[in-house]
Formats: sequence, C-alpha cells, structure tokens
Amino acid sequence: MSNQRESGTGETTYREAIRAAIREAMLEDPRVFLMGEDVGRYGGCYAVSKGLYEEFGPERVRDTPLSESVFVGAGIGAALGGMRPIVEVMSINFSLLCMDQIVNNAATIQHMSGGQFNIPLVIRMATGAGLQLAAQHSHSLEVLYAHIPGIRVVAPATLEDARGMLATALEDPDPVLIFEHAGLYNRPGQIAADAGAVDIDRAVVRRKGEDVTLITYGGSLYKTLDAAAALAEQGIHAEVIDLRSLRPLDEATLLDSVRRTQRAVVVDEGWRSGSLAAEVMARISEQAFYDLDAPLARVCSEEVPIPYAKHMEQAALPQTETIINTVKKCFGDRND
Amino acid sequence: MSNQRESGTGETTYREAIRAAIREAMLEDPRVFLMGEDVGRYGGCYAVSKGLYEEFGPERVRDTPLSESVFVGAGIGAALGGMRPIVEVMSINFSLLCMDQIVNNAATIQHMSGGQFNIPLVIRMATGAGLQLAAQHSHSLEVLYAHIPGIRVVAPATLEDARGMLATALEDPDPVLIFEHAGLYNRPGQIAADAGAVDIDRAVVRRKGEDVTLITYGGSLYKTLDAAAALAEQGIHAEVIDLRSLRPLDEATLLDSVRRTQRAVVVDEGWRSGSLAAEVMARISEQAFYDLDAPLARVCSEEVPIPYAKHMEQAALPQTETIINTVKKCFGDRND
Amino acid sequence: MTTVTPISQAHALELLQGMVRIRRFEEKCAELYSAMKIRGFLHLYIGEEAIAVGVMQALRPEDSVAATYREHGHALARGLSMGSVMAEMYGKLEGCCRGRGGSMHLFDAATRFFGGSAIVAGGIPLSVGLALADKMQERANVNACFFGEGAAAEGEFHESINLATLWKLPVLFLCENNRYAMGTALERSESETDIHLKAQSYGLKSEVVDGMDVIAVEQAAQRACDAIRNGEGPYFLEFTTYRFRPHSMFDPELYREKAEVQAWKEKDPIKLFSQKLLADGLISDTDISRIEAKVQDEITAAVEYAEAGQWEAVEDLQRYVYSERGHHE
Amino acid sequence: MTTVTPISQAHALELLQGMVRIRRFEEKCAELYSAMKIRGFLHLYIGEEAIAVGVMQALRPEDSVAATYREHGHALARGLSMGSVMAEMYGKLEGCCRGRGGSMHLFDAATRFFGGSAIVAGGIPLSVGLALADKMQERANVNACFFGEGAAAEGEFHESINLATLWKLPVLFLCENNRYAMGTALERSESETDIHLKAQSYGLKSEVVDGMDVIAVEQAAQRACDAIRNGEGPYFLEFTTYRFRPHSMFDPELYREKAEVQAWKEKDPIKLFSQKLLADGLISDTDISRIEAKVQDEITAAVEYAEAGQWEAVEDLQRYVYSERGHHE
Ligand SMILES: Cc1ncc(C[n+]2csc(CCOP(=O)(O)OP(=O)(O)O)c2C)c(N)n1
Ligand SMILES: Cc1ncc(C[n+]2csc(CCOP(=O)(O)OP(=O)(O)O)c2C)c(N)n1
Ligand SMILES: [Mg+2]
Ligand SMILES: [Mg+2]
Repeated sequence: MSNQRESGTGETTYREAIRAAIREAMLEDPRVFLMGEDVGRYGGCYAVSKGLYEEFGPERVRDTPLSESVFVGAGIGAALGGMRPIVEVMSINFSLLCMDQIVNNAATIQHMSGGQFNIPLVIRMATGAGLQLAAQHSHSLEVLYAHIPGIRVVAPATLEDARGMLATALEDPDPVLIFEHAGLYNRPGQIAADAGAVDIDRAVVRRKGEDVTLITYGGSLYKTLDAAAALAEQGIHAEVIDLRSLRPLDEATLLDSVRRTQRAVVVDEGWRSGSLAAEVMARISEQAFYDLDAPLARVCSEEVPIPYAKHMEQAALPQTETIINTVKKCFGDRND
Repeated sequence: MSNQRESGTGETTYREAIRAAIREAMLEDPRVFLMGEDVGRYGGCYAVSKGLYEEFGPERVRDTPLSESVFVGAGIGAALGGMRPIVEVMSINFSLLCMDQIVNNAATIQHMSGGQFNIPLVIRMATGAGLQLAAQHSHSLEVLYAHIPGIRVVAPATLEDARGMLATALEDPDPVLIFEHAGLYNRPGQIAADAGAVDIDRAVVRRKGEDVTLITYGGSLYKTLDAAAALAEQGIHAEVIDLRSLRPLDEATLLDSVRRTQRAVVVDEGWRSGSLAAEVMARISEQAFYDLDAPLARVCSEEVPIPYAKHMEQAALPQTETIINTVKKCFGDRND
Repeated sequence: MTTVTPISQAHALELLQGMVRIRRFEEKCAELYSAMKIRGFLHLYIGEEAIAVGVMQALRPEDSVAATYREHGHALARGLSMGSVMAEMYGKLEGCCRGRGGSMHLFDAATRFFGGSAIVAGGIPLSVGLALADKMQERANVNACFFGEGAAAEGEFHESINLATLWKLPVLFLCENNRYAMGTALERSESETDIHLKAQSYGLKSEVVDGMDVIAVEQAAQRACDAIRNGEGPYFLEFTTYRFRPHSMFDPELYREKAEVQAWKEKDPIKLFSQKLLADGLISDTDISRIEAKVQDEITAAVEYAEAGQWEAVEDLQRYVYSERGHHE
Repeated sequence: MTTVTPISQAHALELLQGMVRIRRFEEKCAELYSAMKIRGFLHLYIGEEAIAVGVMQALRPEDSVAATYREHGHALARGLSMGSVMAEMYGKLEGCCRGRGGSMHLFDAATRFFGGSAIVAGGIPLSVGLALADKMQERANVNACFFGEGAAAEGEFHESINLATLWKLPVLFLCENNRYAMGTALERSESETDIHLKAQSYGLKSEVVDGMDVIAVEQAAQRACDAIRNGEGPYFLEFTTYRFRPHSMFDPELYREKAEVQAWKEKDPIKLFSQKLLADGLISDTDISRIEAKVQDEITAAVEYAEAGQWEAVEDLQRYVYSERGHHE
C-alpha cells in the first residue's frame, strides 16, 4: 500500500499521482529534471513535489529564483541542450511573465529553424479557481495557450490522466503544457497498479449518453458529470466528453458524439468571450451544422476577475445547476 | 491642405490619421502624453509619432528603455495618478512581455478594489503580418486580449477610425487597447475635415448585402471588401461587417445582419483555433441558430508561425480568393 | 542600547501601539483562519511590523503606497480602519474592497493605498507610474513601494529601478528582506545577496536598515522622503527583518531551522522597542497594558463589524469590471 | 599601435578575411534589399565585425551560440555558408531555415547556432538553458550569447545574469554596445551607462573591451572561455562598438549626428586592423586584394546560389510546426 502510494497507484490523490509520475520519469531517465519556484525545499506551492528534493537532490529538483521568464527560457534552452526538463510555473496567472518565452521561443524555434531544432519540454502549471485566491491567482487562461501553434496543451482531469499524461508528454518531441486544476489536487481515488502512459491526442467519453453531448475538461469535469447524473434522473441522457487535449482538439471524438446526440453544451471555466468553449462550438457549427437539433450552448465563467468572497466566486464559476439548466433549455426551446 | 494634413483630414494616410489624433489629444489635454520605445527621437518604429517629439518635447513624448513591463505598468500607475497616458508597444508580439501588467493589473485593479480605482489608459500596438517580418513580429494575437474582462479592445480598419477612435478611447475611464494593423499604415485616403470622435462600442456595416454576412476587422477588412465586390459580380450580395470593437463585441449588429442574410463567414487574421472568429461563430450559433441556412464558416490564418518567405507568408494568411471560395461553399452545400 | 530613545513619549507610544495593533490583529486573523472565517491565502506580517509602522511616519496623505500580498500591516499603518480590513478578509460588503479583494488585495482610495498585489514584483511598476504622474504634475510627493527580497530576482524589479533612476522619479523603494521567498533562502535566489548594493548599482541612493528597530526605520524613511521631496529622485531602503510565521497558512516550514526562527524572535521589534522604552523610563508597564487593552477593543470591534457585515448581492457580480460612469473626469 | 601584432600572419589573414567577408556580404545585402530581393527587416552589422570574428576564434564546435536579429556576421563567423545565409534572406528552400526564418532568424544545427532572435533579450534565457544542460551533463562547453546594450534594460537580461551567476553556469555574455538601441542612446536607456559595471554587480567576472580591435576581442574571449571551461561560471564581456549604418533599412537616423558617425568610422575595425598589419609588415597590399577577390567570389557564388534556389512548396506550409517523428530520441 505504501508502495502503491509511492507509485501513485492504489488509493491515491491527484496530487500524489502527479508526484508519482514525476518521480517515475526521473528514475527512468537521467535527462529529466524538475525546475521551478519552491519545487525543492518547500515541496512545491501545492505540495506536488514534496519529497522529491530529498530523494533526488538539488541538481535534479531545482529551486529557482522568482524569475519566470528566465527559468522557462532556461527550460527551453536545456531541452535544446539534450535535457528533458519539467518546468513548474506555480500558477497560470504568473505564466504571463514567461509567455514571451513560450510563444515567441518554445512555439516558434522549430518552425523558424526550418525544422532543425525541436524542444522536448514539459511545463506544468496550476490553473483554476475555487480556493478564494482572488483575481491574481484564480483565472483559467488555458485558451491563451491553446491558441498557439507549435505547442501542445493538455489538462488532466482524472487521477489516471494526472498519473499517465506526464510520461507521454515527456516522450513528445515538442513543448507540452500541462494544466492542473488547483481544485483537484486533493481529489482522492483509485488507480490500477498497472496504469500506464496516457494518450495525449484524444478526448475521451467519460459517460455515455444519447440525448446531448456535454463537452468539458479539467476542473469542470466533475461538475459536468454531476449534472449528467442529475439530468439522467430527469430522463435526459447526456454523453460527457473530457477534451483532455486542448491543443490539438480531438475533433473526431467530438463530432462523432454530437452527430449522434444532435445537441451540445460546452462547459469551460475560462471566461466566455474568446473561450475554448467558443472554439469547440465553432468546430461543431462548421462541421456538424446539419446534425444539430438545437442551438449550441455553453457554460463558462462570468466575465469578471474572480472575486475573493466565496459566494461571489462561486457565482462567477460554472456550477452544476447552471449546466443542468442550460442543457434543459436545449430541449425546451422551439424544436424545428 | 498642409493644414488638413496636420489635422489628419483631407488626403491623408492611416499613419497620419493616428498621428493627427495623438497630436490633437495632446493639444487639448495636458494630461495626455505618449510613452514607448523610440516614439520620440526616432519618430516611432512605424513612424506614427514622427514630429511629435519636436513639437511636444521629451516630457510629453517619452522615449523609454527597452522595458515593456515597466513602461506599461508605469502607464497604469500614471493613469491612477491622474494622467492620460498613451502607451505605444511596438508590436503585439512584444506585448507578451507586458501581458502580466495588462491582465493582472490594468484589467483587475478596478474590480479588486471594489470600484475604488479606475485606469484611464490607452495602449496602442501594431499587429498583423504581410511585411515578411517572420514569426516573432507577425502574429495577430488580439484574441488573447479580447478574452480579458476589464479592458476594452478596438481595431481601427479605416482612416476615419484610426483618426477618431483615439479620442473616444482617451475619454474612456478604463483601459483601452488599440490594435493598428501594420499593413495599413501606408493606406491613403480622404477624411472629411469635420470628422470627429468615433464610437468604440459598435460594429459597422461597411457594405450592404442580403445574401451572406462577412464579419471581419482590422487588416482583413479590405480583403473582405474585395471578396464582396467579386462575389457581387457573381450574383452573391455580401454584407460586410467591421467589428471595430473586439471587446466587447457588438452582438446586436452581428445578429441583426445574420438574421437577415442567414449565412455568415468570419474573416480573421488570427490563428484559427481559439480565434476571435470562433467567438463570433459561437455567439451566432447560440443566438441565431434557427435563422441560419448554412453552416458557419471562417477564414483565418493557417496554424503556423508566420514564415518569412513571401509566398509562404501569403499562403498562411487569409486571402481574398479564400474568402470568395469559402462564401461560395456556403451556397454550394446541401440546402435543407 | 544605552542611548536614550531620541523621541517623545507620545511618539514612542504611537509607534508601539502601531506595532502592537498589527501584531494582535494578525494573531486574531490566524485564529479566524482556523475558524474558517477567513479563507484563501493569508500571509502574516508578524515580526516585520517595525517596517510598515516606521515608514508610514514619514509619509503624508498625498503620498501613495503600494504593497504586496503580505500587506495587512501596511494597510493598518497607513490608516485603513481595522474594521474595513477585517470585513474584507471575511469577504463582506463592508470590507475595504467590498470583499472582492480579500487579504491579498486591500485597496483604499482615501489613504492612497494602491494594493495589495499578489504578483511578486508586479506592484512596483505601479509606483513608478504614480511617481511619473507626480513628476509630470509637479507634485513633491513620495510614492512608497513595498516588496520582499524575493522580488529582486524578477525582471520587473530591474526594469522599475532602472526607469525610476533614469527619470529621477519620486519612488521610495522599500525592500523587506526577511531572508526567504516562500521556502527559498536569499542565497538561493540572488547571486548578490546584498540587495541594497544591488540597488546601488543602478545609481540611486540606497541604504540597509535594521528592520527590527522601528526608530531606525522611521529615521531612514525620513531621510529618504526628504531627499525624494527635494527632487533628488528615487531612494532605496533595504530592511533586514524576519517573518516569525510560516509563509502562508499552508506552509509546513521545511526549509528553515527552528533555532533560526528562535534567534530572530529574540529580535522581536515590539519586545525590543518596549524594553528599550521601559529601560529609558519613557513609558511604564501601565502604558503597555493600556495599549494592549485599547488594541484588544479595536480588534473586538473589528471582528464584530465584520461578523455583522453583509454579503454583497450576487446580482452585483458584474459591477466594477468596467466603470459605471459614462465618462470619467 | 606601436607594438607588433602578437599573432601569426596566417591568423591575421584569417581574422581580416573574416571581417571583410561579413562587410562585403552585408554591403551586398543592402544592395539586394534595394533591389527587393531581400525583404522584411534587415539589420546590418557593418562596423561591428571585429566582435563576431574575434569571439568565434575562442569557441569550439561543441559550444553554442545565440544571437539577435543583427546576426549575419555571427552566423558567417560561426561557419554557416554564405550561400545558405543568402538563400535564407531570399526566402529560398536552400536557405539555412528553408526561407522560414529570414534575416532575423538564422539557425544552424551543424554549428550549434541557435538563432537569430528578434525579441530583444529573448535569446539570453536560451543560452542560460543550454549552459544548464552542459553543466548537468558535465560538459565543459561555452554558451555564447550576443545581445545589444539596449537589451540590458529588459527584465530578461537581469533574470538571466542572476540565474547564470547563481548557478555558475557556463554562459559567455557578450554585450555589443553600439550606443544606440534603434534611436535610443544608451544614456536615455540605462541609469548606469557602464554596462560592464552593471553586470559586475551580479558578481560575475566582467570586462569592457574595445570592440573595434579584433585582437583585443579575441584575447578577451579567450580569457573568458578559459575561465568558463575551468568551471568558474559565467563571464561578461562588453564591447564598445558602433553601427555605421542605420538601425534597419527603415531608419531615417534622426537621432544621431553625422559627425559622430564619421568619428566612429575612423575606428573602422577593418581599416584599423589592415593598417596595423600593413604597418607591422605582417601582410601586404596584395594579401588584401587577394582577400577582397576571394570574398567577392564567395559572394557572387552565394548570390547565384540564392538566385538559383527554389521556393518551398506551399503544400509544405504546415511542416515544422510540430515534429514529424512520432517520438524523438
Ligand atoms: C510572479 C509570481 N511568482 C510566484 C508567486 C508565488 N509567491 C507568492 S509569495 C512568494 C514569495 C515572495 O517572497 P518575497 O518577495 O521575499 O516576499 P515575502 O513573502 O517574504 O514577504 C511567491 C514565490 C507569485 N505570487 N507571483
Ligand atoms: C522586446 C522587444 N522590444 C522592442 C523591439 C524592437 N527593436 C528591435 S531592435 C531594437 C533595438 C535594440 O537595440 P540593442 O539591443 O542595442 O541592439 P542593436 O540593434 O543596437 O544591435 C528594438 C527596440 C524588439 N525587437 N523586441
Ligand atoms: Mg521574503
Ligand atoms: Mg545597440
């Protein structure tokens, strides 16, 4: 059991699953190292890397100064130099300080060099709200990165994905951003002892259903599943798709489902305007228009900086209730 | 005539129109000043501010060091301190270096302070491709900002808008980002001598039509108008909407048009995935679904960092031909 | 410690009370955090009170102040009412930011308190800009900007000091060097650990000051403010200090020795200052008890105020994203 | 100038040829820009050739080089063929980056030339990371990073020097101080105009070197590389220099006096060096003519190569955004 725990299988948490994945990668490949603010002695601001410093030492678990731009840039350089860095940026909100390195270097160097260089870099960041951390720590800015060609963007929602996506990301020859929802770290669960690497190309159907497709990712998955369960009791059978990969989007899985259900609602903790939800809707309206029986709809965060007060924060975020009501509206409207 | 030229009316250019607007604002309000890299002695990297340093001196036309984050942050602070700064960031591509200040400060302080403070700041940036400046100078990242509540984002496409939006933006109590397409600076044209401030809340119909709505903004407007002209000759009468304001979006104007034409194509120089085009499509599919006679479509940039070579760069960008073909497809498809 | 305290009794009491007020307030906050009345991140200033209290003595109402997420002390010392700060941390409408900001984002227009910023070093450019506005409008104000030594590694620290020095802007840079940025010790963060020297390399006046000695702090701040008001440009003060508590309520403190914490607690600014004042005969034990009692009352009232406060109506969520006036003067 | 040149004739000729090669190549580029064969932004290095040529002498194939948008000289001196650079600027498939990068983005895996970066200071962190990889893999390589003095104001300059010094990484920082960043003179950009002193404040070794003297450059680079390979950590060299041409082809040069440009042209590194070599009797006029002729041939061939090159197929547009292999070793 403690052995399983170390390997992030058996009874574990999202946090421990990520830690186990990092540990495993470091044990397997000497080129892998972890770098970021307080990943070492402090154990990681969300305690993800706790114990790794003690196990691997300061060379491979590198505490950096507060210098997001250079340590992400150094991750790019180290990848070019033959290492396999895992760079932790504490929060996607702080990642704006290193966005230049990600967008102008990590995403472009392969292309600008005519394919001579590639950058096998993994960047992990916490994202999302719900902990009352207010407007400089709570935003879900994933879509800003999902917009950028040259990088891959993934968002594990389940423990298995938290456990298994890192290995796949590290094998990828190109930069992969992994967004971990801060609200999930404590999430408990079981992982099979033989759980392995996880595909980062494909969305997955988390619940089967035939009446409507709910498309979501990351922290919103559980609210969406709850909504689907509640809807089922009311006779609406929702299929729930977890995007997992935000860039590239797995269109095939989406379209296949929507063509069957003929209705779709997208749930996304990002702000509504210019959201990833909008992109999903655009893909559907481009390619499955004639299959739709009702307008597409979405449940996103309200377009406000996330407030501190709990009731206001919750009011700003997607909620199971809102999802349920939005889905119901897809059925209640005129039906021609 | 030279007088008209100074005031940015009569026969002028997009560049001169902006310069005249800045000049007028500085003449009218002593709180207005211009700050940025090489806006002074050099005359602005795209020569927009040429002559203003000589006229207003180094206090009001401030050359800054290469320090995007602090001079944008200082613009926010100066606005809080009672000034009306116009901050020029040479290129939206470099603005990633100051995105933290824009997103985490300019956009949030009013909200975090419970409405105690507001930030009357204008930030101008060049955007867009077409000058063979390659992957670190050519991207259209407007959607990254259009996603952020707390700021306004506008994109003047015409000389009148270039001339008139600045005054409106300066009167706005909140941060306004103005995106100027680098390919438009040389654009010549006439501006009426009495042309005044321009609404920054509303999209405008640039061409009337009843068969299909083409929605665009900024540098793509002219390609879209050319496409509409060509389509007209083939019997398809396209209405062309220039969004002008990218945040907030003027939904009413869009929906009104699409409800009439029942077809829409969005043209946007941003990359396709997570584009502003996707947001426009999402709004339409949410609200005008039952009015649509064909799938929504869009013409965006290919999802590659913009290449240097001219033929490859042009292949990556939206083109009149592509717009025409995409529109035609809206009519050619099955028609149920 | 043998010299007689060079200040009046009244002023001594004011300083002492200022520090006690912050200390007791934050001790209460820790309690209320455990009671789940306060949520989110909570960063305590305990141990560093001499800095905020000392610096504020030198500032005038027209000056501006910007601080970090560890800013309860600065807010209180600057003059925000304890009730409005407490209510903010409760997330109540009566809070200084209507409950929208919380512990890390205290703002107050009346006292020109510009936050409460939770992006390390992100508040520094604001002070540079406020100073630019002062300079352009020919106001001899000081723009005080607090940040930790961890911020010194950020690009914005560099850009800000350079610009302020280059343009001779009236910024008072105040580095609270408590030796750790979360769990990262200064020597693992900066190649040059003497922050005041690092600052000096930009060509501005820079001093290092004992941040556990409220009088030393006040005097240094006064010198700095005089120079700034005099048009000499920005000034940098590094305060050596220590946080007695964990970084935030989530910190298991794996990165420092208990003995080190203990050694620093010996330098407790409140303890040292009151001992000194007692030794000098400037105050008596009764004065201290009176202060403690007064502060206790203030805290009780603040908690009552917060408890009695209202929750902002959810319908108002969309407010304060954009200004409500059509146009702003 | 009375000392005898401390190098062999062969080496002298190599250095001279290296500089002439860059000079004539770029003169041709300017011509081709006017002829619209080259487009986009074109930043000429003319006047600064001694730096790239001198520094490269000290570097080995295993070392890495990163530079800016003004990097034709560095690319050529590092060993990229003139044809592949010229073809790149033509936008041809035969270009070192298949025409995708252009003048500002020359890359070459074979010579470990990591660009060509057009975000000021944005390339510096890459060198820090390459150095980190070397250090972690225990390779005694040097990672050379060129940037202008304008970059010193950027946050990334600060963060990079701090981290490299803190971690003792094998980075060779090479600041080409040509006194202007576009139209902004150094004294309007930096509060401390002595960049090498500024760098020194981070605690790394730092020197200022006459960037118009190729031998001084080479010697300094050698000293620096020795120290770096020795495990002493990063090293900073500031080169005083001047660009004889406008910032780019769009620059009306309103910000500097003709006389100043003229005065610096007197220090032309090619002119000074050849005069010196002639005076020392190390080379003859015939040697110079031979170099000029050889370079001329190389340029002619490069232009022909570029002219004869192909346009990449538009169908290949989507390539090189992501790697083509399934997995990378
Ligand atoms: C840009 C950024 N990076 C990381 C963090 C997370 N973080 C919050 S406080 C802190 C430590 C800051 O230390 P210091 O500046 O010394 O201030 P102190 O907390 O000691 O007062 C860190 C790393 C942040 N808020 N912002
Ligand atoms: C981050 C960023 N800001 C602005 C620019 C525009 N720009 C290109 S070169 C340059 C001047 C740089 O000067 P310096 O570093 O001294 O190098 P030099 O051109 O003199 O070689 C500027 C401002 C840019 N490319 N990147
Ligand atoms: Mg600290
Ligand atoms: Mg320069």
